[in-house]
Parts: sequence; C-alpha cells; structure tokens
Amino acid sequence: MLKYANPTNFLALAGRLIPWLAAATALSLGAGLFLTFFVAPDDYQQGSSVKIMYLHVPSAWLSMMCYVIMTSAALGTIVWRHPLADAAQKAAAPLGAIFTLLCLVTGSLWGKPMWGTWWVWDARLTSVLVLFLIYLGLIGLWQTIEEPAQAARAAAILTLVGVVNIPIIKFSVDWWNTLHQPASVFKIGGPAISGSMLWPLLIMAVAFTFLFLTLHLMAIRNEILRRRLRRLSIDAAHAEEKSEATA
Amino acid sequence: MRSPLSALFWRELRIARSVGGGGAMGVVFFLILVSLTPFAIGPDLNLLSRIGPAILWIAALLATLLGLDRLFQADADDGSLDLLLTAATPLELIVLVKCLAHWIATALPLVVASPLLGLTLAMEPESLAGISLSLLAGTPALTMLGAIGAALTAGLRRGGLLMAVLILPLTTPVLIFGVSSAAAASGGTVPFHIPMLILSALSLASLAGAPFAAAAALRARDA
Amino acid sequence: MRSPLSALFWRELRIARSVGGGGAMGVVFFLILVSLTPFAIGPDLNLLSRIGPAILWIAALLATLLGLDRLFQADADDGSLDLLLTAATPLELIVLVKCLAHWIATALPLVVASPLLGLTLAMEPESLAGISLSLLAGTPALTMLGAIGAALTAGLRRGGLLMAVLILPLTTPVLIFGVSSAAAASGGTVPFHIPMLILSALSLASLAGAPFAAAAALRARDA
Amino acid sequence: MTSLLARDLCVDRGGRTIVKNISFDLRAGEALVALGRNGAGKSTLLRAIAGFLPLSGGRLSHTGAEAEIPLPELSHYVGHADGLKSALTAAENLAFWARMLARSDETPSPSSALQRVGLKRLADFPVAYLSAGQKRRVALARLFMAPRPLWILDEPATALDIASQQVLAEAFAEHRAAGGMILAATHAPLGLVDAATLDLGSAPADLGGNA
Amino acid sequence: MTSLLARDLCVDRGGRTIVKNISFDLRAGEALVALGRNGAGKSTLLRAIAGFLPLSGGRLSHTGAEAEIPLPELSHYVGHADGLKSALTAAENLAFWARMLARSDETPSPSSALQRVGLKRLADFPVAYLSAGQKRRVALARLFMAPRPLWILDEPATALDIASQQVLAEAFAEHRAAGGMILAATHAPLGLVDAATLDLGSAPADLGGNA
Ligand code: HEM
Ligand SMILES: Nc1ncnc2c1ncn2[C@@H]1O[C@H](COP(=O)(O)OP(=O)(O)OP(=O)(O)O)[C@@H](O)[C@H]1O
Ligand SMILES: Nc1ncnc2c1ncn2[C@@H]1O[C@H](COP(=O)(O)OP(=O)(O)OP(=O)(O)O)[C@@H](O)[C@H]1O
Ligand SMILES: [Mg+2]
Ligand SMILES: [Mg+2]
Repeated sequence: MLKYANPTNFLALAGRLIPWLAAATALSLGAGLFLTFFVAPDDYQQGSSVKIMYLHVPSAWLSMMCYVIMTSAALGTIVWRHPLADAAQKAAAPLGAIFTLLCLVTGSLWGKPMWGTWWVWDARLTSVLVLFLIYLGLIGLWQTIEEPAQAARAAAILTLVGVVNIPIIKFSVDWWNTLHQPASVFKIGGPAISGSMLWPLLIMAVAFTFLFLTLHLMAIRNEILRRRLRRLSIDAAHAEEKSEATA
Repeated sequence: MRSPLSALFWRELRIARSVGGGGAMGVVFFLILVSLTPFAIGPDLNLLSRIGPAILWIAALLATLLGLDRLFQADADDGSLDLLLTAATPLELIVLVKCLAHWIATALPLVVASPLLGLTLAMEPESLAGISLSLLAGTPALTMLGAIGAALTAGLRRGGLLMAVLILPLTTPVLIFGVSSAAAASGGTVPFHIPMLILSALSLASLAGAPFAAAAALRARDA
Repeated sequence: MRSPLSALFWRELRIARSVGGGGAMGVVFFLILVSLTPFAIGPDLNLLSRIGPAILWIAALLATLLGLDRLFQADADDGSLDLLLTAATPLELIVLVKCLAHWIATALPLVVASPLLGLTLAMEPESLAGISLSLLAGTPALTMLGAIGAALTAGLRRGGLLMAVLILPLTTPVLIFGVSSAAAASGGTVPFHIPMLILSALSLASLAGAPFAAAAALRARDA
Repeated sequence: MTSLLARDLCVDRGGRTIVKNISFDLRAGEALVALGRNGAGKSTLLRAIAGFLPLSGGRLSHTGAEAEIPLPELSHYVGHADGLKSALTAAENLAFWARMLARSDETPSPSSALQRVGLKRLADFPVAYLSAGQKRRVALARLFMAPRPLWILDEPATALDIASQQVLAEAFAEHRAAGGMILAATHAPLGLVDAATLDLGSAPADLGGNA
Repeated sequence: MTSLLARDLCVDRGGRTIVKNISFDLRAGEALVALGRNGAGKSTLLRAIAGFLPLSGGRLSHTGAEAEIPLPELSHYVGHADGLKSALTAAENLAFWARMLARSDETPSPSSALQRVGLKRLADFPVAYLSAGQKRRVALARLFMAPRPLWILDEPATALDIASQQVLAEAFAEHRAAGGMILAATHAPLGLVDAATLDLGSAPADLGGNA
C-alpha cells in the first residue's frame, strides 16, 4: 500500500487502472440506464417521474461519499503531509460540488411534481445546500492560495471542520420532521423498497461510484502532473536566472 | 488596447480573477446571504416570496460593498496609489475605470445570478425579470458610492466595517427604489418604469459625481 | 495583570478602541443593517415584528463575521504573528484570548444593543429578552467559527469575502437555533430552554474546538 | 527638463513642520543626495516633491521643454513600498506601469528591463514568490520602462545585493549622461559620482527647537 | 544555551528546495553572518531556524541549560516587518512584547530600551507617526526588552542612520560578551567583529545542481 503512496508509482498504477475503471463505468451505467428506462416499473402514485430517483439517489450518496473521501485525504495531509493526499483532496472538491449540484437539481425537478414546488427549506434540503456551499468555499480556497502545500493544509482544516455536516444530512430526516423521504434503502431491518426498483437503483449507484473513481483518479493524475510541470518550470527559471546574473 | 486606462482595466480584472475566482466569490457570498434568510425566517414560502426582492437587494448591496473595501486600500498599501498619482491620466478617470472593472467582476455576476436565486425564494417570473433589471440599473450607483467610502478609508488599514458604516446610509434611496421597481414588475400600483427611471438617474448621478469625491478623498490621504 | 495573556488581551482591546475599530463600528453596522430592512421591506409592522428576530440575528452574524476578517490578517501583515509564534504561550491560548477580546469589543455591544433595535422592529418585550439572551449564548460560536476563517485567510491579504464564504455555511446551525430560541421566548410550541441549550452547546463546542483548528491554520500559512 | 529649482520648501505633517526652508537647484545630469539622521525629513521632502504631500511653503519650479507639464508626471518615484501586485507576474507588473507612466506608445519590453536587473528568467513568476531584493529589483526596473527626466529614490539600495547595487550605479550614470536628474535619500553609499548633498541634519524637533 | 548545531538543513518553498544542506555550528558568544545574492535563501534559512517554516531535512539542535526549551522560544527574530502596531505608542508596543516574550516577570522599562536606541522622547507617540528608521529602531529595541540567547536578524540595518548602526554594533558586542549568539543576514556591513560567514552563494537552483 505504502509503495503506491509514492507519486511515481501512483501514476503508473493509475495509468493501469483508469481504462478498466472507465470500462466498468460504461458497462454499469449502460446497464443501469437500460434498467431504469425499460425495466423498472413506473410508480403507481408518481408515474414516470419516479425515474428521477435513479439519478437523484446515487448522486446524493456520491455527494456525501466524496466528502468522506476528501476527509480521509485531509487527514493524510495533516498527519503525513503527503503530496498524494493533497492531490486527492484537491481533485475531490469539484467532483463533490458537481454531484451535490446534480442531487440538488434532480431533487428540485422531482420536487415540482411531488411537492408542488421547486424548493422547500427543510432540514435535508438545507443541509445538502450547505454541503454544496462548503464545496464551493473549498474550491475558492484552492484557487486563492497559489502555493500547493499551503493550500492543501488550509483546505484540510476546513474540510475537517465541515465534516459535521455529513451526519446532519444523513440523519436530518430522522431528527426533524421533514417533507423529504426518510431512508428506505440503508435502514435497520432491510430495505423498504420493492426489488424491481431496488436493483436498478443499486446498479446505478455502482455505476456512479465507478464514474466517481475514474474521474477522481484522472483528476489526481492531472494534479500530480501539473505540479511536476510547475516545479520543473520554476527550477529551470531559477537556474537560468542565476547563470544570467553571473554572466 | 494600448491606452493607460485599458491597461488599468485589464490589470484590475486579472487581479480580481486571481482571488478565489474573483466574481465567483461575490456570487457565492450573495447565494449564501440569500439562503441564510430562509434559515432564519423559516420555510414559509408565502412570506419568502413577499420579501424576496428585499432579501435579494440587501444581499446584493452587501456583496457589492464588502467586495469594495480593498478597492483602493490594496493600492495604498503596496504603493501603487502613489505611482498612479504620477501618471498623466487624471485620477478621476482612474477611479472610474477601477469601478468599472470592479462592477464587471463583482456586480454583473450578481445581476446574472439573481433570477436563479429568486427561484429558490419562490418569486414569480415577472418579479424575477424585475429584480434583474433593477439590479442592472441600480448596482452602478452602489459601486460608485462604495468607491467613495473605499477612498475615504484607503489609508486606514481597517476598511471593512468602517467603510460599510460610512456608505450604507447613503445607499438607502438606491435600495428603496430598487426594491420598489422589483415589486412594481410583479404588479402593484406604480408602473414599473417610474422606479426604474429613478434608479437609473441615481446611477447616472453617482457615475458623474462619485469619481470626483473619491479622487479628492484619495488626494487628501496623508500619504 | 502581568501574564502574557492578559497583556495580549489588553493590547487587543486597546487596538479595537482606536481607529474606528472594533466595538463601536460593529454596533453601528448592526444598527444600519437593521434599519435598512424596513426601507427594503416597507413599513408593515406586523411583518417586521414577525421577522424581527431573523433580521437581528442575520445582522449580528454579519457584523460579527465582517469585523473578524482582520483578526489575524493584521498580525500577519505587520509581522506580529511571527513573533507571537516565538512566545512561550501556546498558539491555541493566544487564539482564544484574541477571540475573547474581539467578542467583548464587538459582540457584547451587539447583545446590549439588540433589545433597543428590537423595539424599532415592533417586537414584543419577551421576544426582546429572548433575542438578547440568544445572542449572548450564540455569538461566542460565531466568533470562534469566524476565527477559523480568519486564520485560513490570514496570509491572503483580501480576506473579507472569502472568509465569509468559507465560514457562513458553517454558521447555519447557530443561526437556526438562535432565531428559534428568540421565537420560542415569545411563545410557540418549543420551550425556550431547548434551543438555548443547543445554542450554548454549540458555543461550548466551538470554544473547545476552534482554537485548535485556527492555530493549525495559522501554522500552515507559508510565513 | 533642464532644471529643478526649490526655494524655501516647507512641509507639515501631523501638525508639525517637518521640512523647513529647504532650497536647492538641480540641473540636467546632476544628482542630489538627501542625508540626515532618521526622522530628519528625507522621505517627507521626497514625497512632497513627487506631489504626494502638499507643500506648506516655498516654491518648486522646473524649466525646459516640458515646463508646462506638472512635475509629478516628469518623475519616477521609488519608495519603501514597491508598487507591485503580488498576484501578477513581474512582466505583467512592468508592462502595466509602462502603459501607465510612459508618454509615448512605444515602451521597451518588460523582459529587456528585467534583463538589466538580472531577472529576465523570473519574468513570468508571480511577484509573491520573489525575495525581498528581487522585488526591489523589479521595482527599480520600472525606471527603464518609461523615460522620465527626474528620478526620486527613497533608499533605493535597500535589500539589494552587491551586484545589483553595481547595476543601479551604472543605471544612474547612464540616466545622468542622457540629461536626467536624480534626487535620492539614503544612509548607504549609492555609487553616485559627483553628487551634491543636501544635509537635512537632525530630527525636526531639533531643527525647529520645538522639543 | 551554549551552542546551536545545524546539520544538513533543507527548506522547501513553493515546491522547490530553496535551502539545501546547510550546516554550521554556533557557540556562545559567536556570530554568524549569512551572505549571498538576492534570492539565495538567506531569509528562508533564518525563518526556518526561527521556526516559522518547516525544515524538509536536516537537524537543528541546541545544548546548554535551556536544551529542553524549543529553539524559537530562545530566539529573538527581527525581520522585514517590524511587528509594531501603528495605533499604539512605541512604549506600549515594547511593553507588550516584553510581557509576551520574557520568561521572567521583571522586564526592563520600555523607556530605558528606547533610550538605548535614542528614541526616548518619542516613547509616547503612536508608531504610525515615526519615520522608517525610527520604526526599525523601535523594533530593534525589542531585543533589549527580554533576554534571549539567540538573535536572528534579517537585514537589521535597513533604514538605520549611521549613529544607529553604531548603537546596533555596540549592542551586538555586549550581547556576545554576555554569551549570546547572533545569526544575521545582510548585504551591508553590520559591525560584527570576528563573525563567521555562511555563504549561501548563488540562487538555490544552483546550490544542489538540480537544475
Ligand atoms: C433539492 C431537493 C432534494 C435534496 C437536496 C435531496 C437530498 C437527498 C439526499 C442527500 C439523499 C440521500 C439520503 C441518504 O443516503 O440517507 C436523498 C435520498 C432520497 N431522496 Fe432526496 N432530495 C431532494 C428532493 C427529493 C424529492 C423531491 C424526492 C421525492 C419525493 C426525494 C426522494 C428521495 C428518496 C426516495 C431518497 C432515497 C432515500 C433512501 O433510500 O435512503 N428527494 N435525497
Ligand atoms: N513564498 C514563497 N514561495 C515560493 N518561493 C519563494 C517564496 N518566497 C521566496 N521564494 C523564493 O525563494 C528563494 C529565496 O528567497 P529568500 O527570501 O530566502 O532570499 P534571500 O536570500 O533572503 O534574498 P534577499 O537578499 O533578496 O532578501 C528566492 O528564489 C525566491 O524566489
Ligand atoms: N504620517 C506622519 N504623521 C506625522 N508625522 C510623521 C508622519 N510620518 C513621519 N512623521 C514624522 O516626520 C519626521 C520625518 O519623517 P521622515 O519619514 O521624513 O524621516 P526620514 O528622514 O525619511 O527618516 P528615515 O531615515 O528614518 O527614513 C519624523 O520625525 C516622523 O516622526
Ligand atoms: Mg525615510
Ligand atoms: Mg531576504
């Protein structure tokens, strides 16, 4: 494991993994979309708008999972000061923001037919919005601090502080009385949802996870390469600056 | 693109961009302010749509003013302001161009984002267009008034609050007519164009007057 | 009064008192924000008293956070922060004392002024006491959370907006329970002490945790 | 500009007359070095001549072809603050100041000015990443970006290494040979040959006796 | 503290190793002057030793009675920024730093320290009203407010007039006579007799040959 913490080994590993992950993403996404649109039944109450669920729920899960992964990377940054952890953190923030946005948008689209409004200010929706805002703040922080190691430490601290929001999102439906659905898949006593809807949902969730992993690895790889390039150009400039001055 | 003023304009935009995506931060701040209100007021959609224009206008006001506090302060700290005084370009024009760049980087994104935010506050479509138009007409006045405050506090090294305190009272007319034109857009007794005309007049007047006031304040600073 | 921390405390208070700083400005900003609202919303007293606690809380939130942006920035700019790192006193305690001084200079005046401002918003007497108490219990959390943001942006030389953007989302629970305890004070289904307890718990938790986060952020700065 | 004449200059600051009755003549090709202990008023005098502080007395005039142009627009000022934006690169900073300060449209390229101060390779780095002396050198490179007859320099050699001090001295000689003037305040030798000195002597409290 | 030992110090900044494999020994009463061109890494090295930047390699240790106290707490650092609050007076600033930096409860009075740097009469002026050199002298007066064995000074003579440079040289001699150590970076002579020098030479890319 530690062997792959070396950025060079990591690049090699990522290079080998990415094609497989991309293939797995394509396969599972294809299967998931097929099941969603051609196999899964319409809901007797909701009609075909229930199909939004197969996008909404996986993106909601991924928005939280991404934060959890970012938090582990943040710990890596703080405890080991490892550049790979820095890159993993940085790469996760925009992905998290995109999945959260997807969750918000699909939720709103679903809310219009279901609740008669695009948006309500209940605890679940609000805490997801806060998650989105935290992602945006992190992106802003990454953009503002030029020096990568310093930006990583600052972002790690903010990430760790913001992690309290995750349990709030997860349990908001249980702690407060909300319009939003309580957990029906991951709950004590097994899923309270029929198999014909559960399977497509789970496959879509797997597909989204693969999609995330592919994009995340690719973004980490880009970040490492960008840093190397930056470092090379700085070194070259300083070396030449010196020879120029002594000439 | 070779004149001093265009050089200044592009420099300002480039600096704005380097900081957390410049305009983006202003929009995010705006977004946060707008979404804080329902947290505080509670999820009563009727109430929210009733006070929606007010919330959007106050948030825009704050986002514009708070982004402005370093408009001249940064230049004063790093010595740029002194050097700008030795340029052949009149200081009034320099102020105007800096304000223009700031408006484009900060206020314009707010104008664009406001209808989206209005949606979350359950505002009606006509109201959404109204709020955008009124922000477009009114934010120049906010930027110019803010520039006066920024110039007054440029030497003091703790702008933020002080500047807001100096300028916020002066912005009340803009706020009042801004909200009332947004309200007029979604029906009401006043026709839409009247508050809009007043708002535009306020913006034009401050565009004409504020550069002189700000330039005078900058020159008066004990450099 | 001879220990390093008390020396720091008094220095902070003295600086806050000078140059249009700290306390007074915060209250004035608060006052202006609160009085802008009726201009924007219109003079509907029922509506105002309905959303009074929300307005007061949002205004207090902004006044506290915006006054905080230079908490560490000023020390970073003038080199004091480096020297503080060479003191024998742990940085966490230094952060805590600076926050304490800032809270006394900025937030405490808000607590005192809030009932007066509540009166202008036509709030009921119980509600006034409620808002004061809830601000007293909740503002420490705002100050401490803001300190984290101030520390994260200390080296960046244009804190203001970015800091607000980083920290405002984290303050939502404080805002929600702050307003709900103010509302509970003037009747309602929830007994007053429940949101108050949560608010105090939030303040205590952030008093315990934030100094570590802020100190870590200050150390992470590329000095 | 063929000469700069100062007669009985006085400058007030914080209610005190800091600079009192200073007179000097500076002609094309000449240099004048203001000396004096800390607090004597050197920086105050220079900033007043550059137009940043109002004169409370005396007359400042200049003659020559550009006599009708205000003096600040004929001057380069390099003070304690470098006037650089740390988010922009050295080249961007210089290109901006060239546009802003030059009277004509063709200005030298930033990289040639940076070459003179030995920083050509760092042209595309944000100024934030430069060392104190490197920043100072970028600030001094501004002198080459726009031709202006009067250079007003407040302790220009601060933070410069020996090689750069040498470069600066050469730039001074060249500027003077081309008919430029130099007005500098310093505590350390600047390599200005045949410069006249202006002794502001002691702190103003002693000057005016208002201890 | 009887000695400070540095072995193979490395410091990274912006992803680059700026200071590479620096070793030196400093004993009680000794002084070490870091020399080198702009951008050589002098300030970076000093800030790392003062504890403001992390070392990326090497070992820094000190011996003597205070061996268990962290090095930063035994050091006075005077850098480019003066560490003064401009709204407070010189005396208030110094009194604060005495409380903050001294280990014992009795500290000298600010006015005696200001006397040494020749600013006693300005003790009750807000620092905002002081000239560049006067501010720097207040910052240096901090050295006298709390006894600390290691003085880390980054271009301490900047903006000082000749008389104050003399005062500083005397303070150095006195500190060393009392067993103190001095670590300074400079481009100008500091009046440190018998100081060892540490030549950081050229810009960092060159030091390790990793161009
Ligand atoms: C913008 C609005 C919405 C947001 C931010 C949102 C957010 C979320 C989140 C974060 C989850 C994951 C919960 C967990 O893992 O426990 C979730 C799940 C879910 N949401 Fe939404 N949602 C929104 C609107 C809606 C709407 C309108 C509906 C339909 C009525 C809906 C139905 C569901 C369902 C059925 C689940 C799966 C629950 C489970 O099995 O655990 N959501 N949503
Ligand atoms: N914050 C920073 N981030 C990245 N690189 C930096 C930073 N600060 C300085 N550097 C680089 O580190 C190198 C050393 O800088 P340092 O300030 O230590 O030099 P110095 O020897 O003190 O020079 P001077 O004589 O100009 O003060 C320089 O090449 C500079 O470009
Ligand atoms: N902003 C100010 N307000 C009031 N007095 C000031 C101000 N700035 C400087 N002074 C006073 O003016 C006098 C001259 O200051 P000035 O900066 O001109 O000195 P200087 O000769 O440049 O000294 P140095 O060699 O230290 O740079 C000093 O006594 C100082 O106290
Ligand atoms: Mg001076
Ligand atoms: Mg240096």
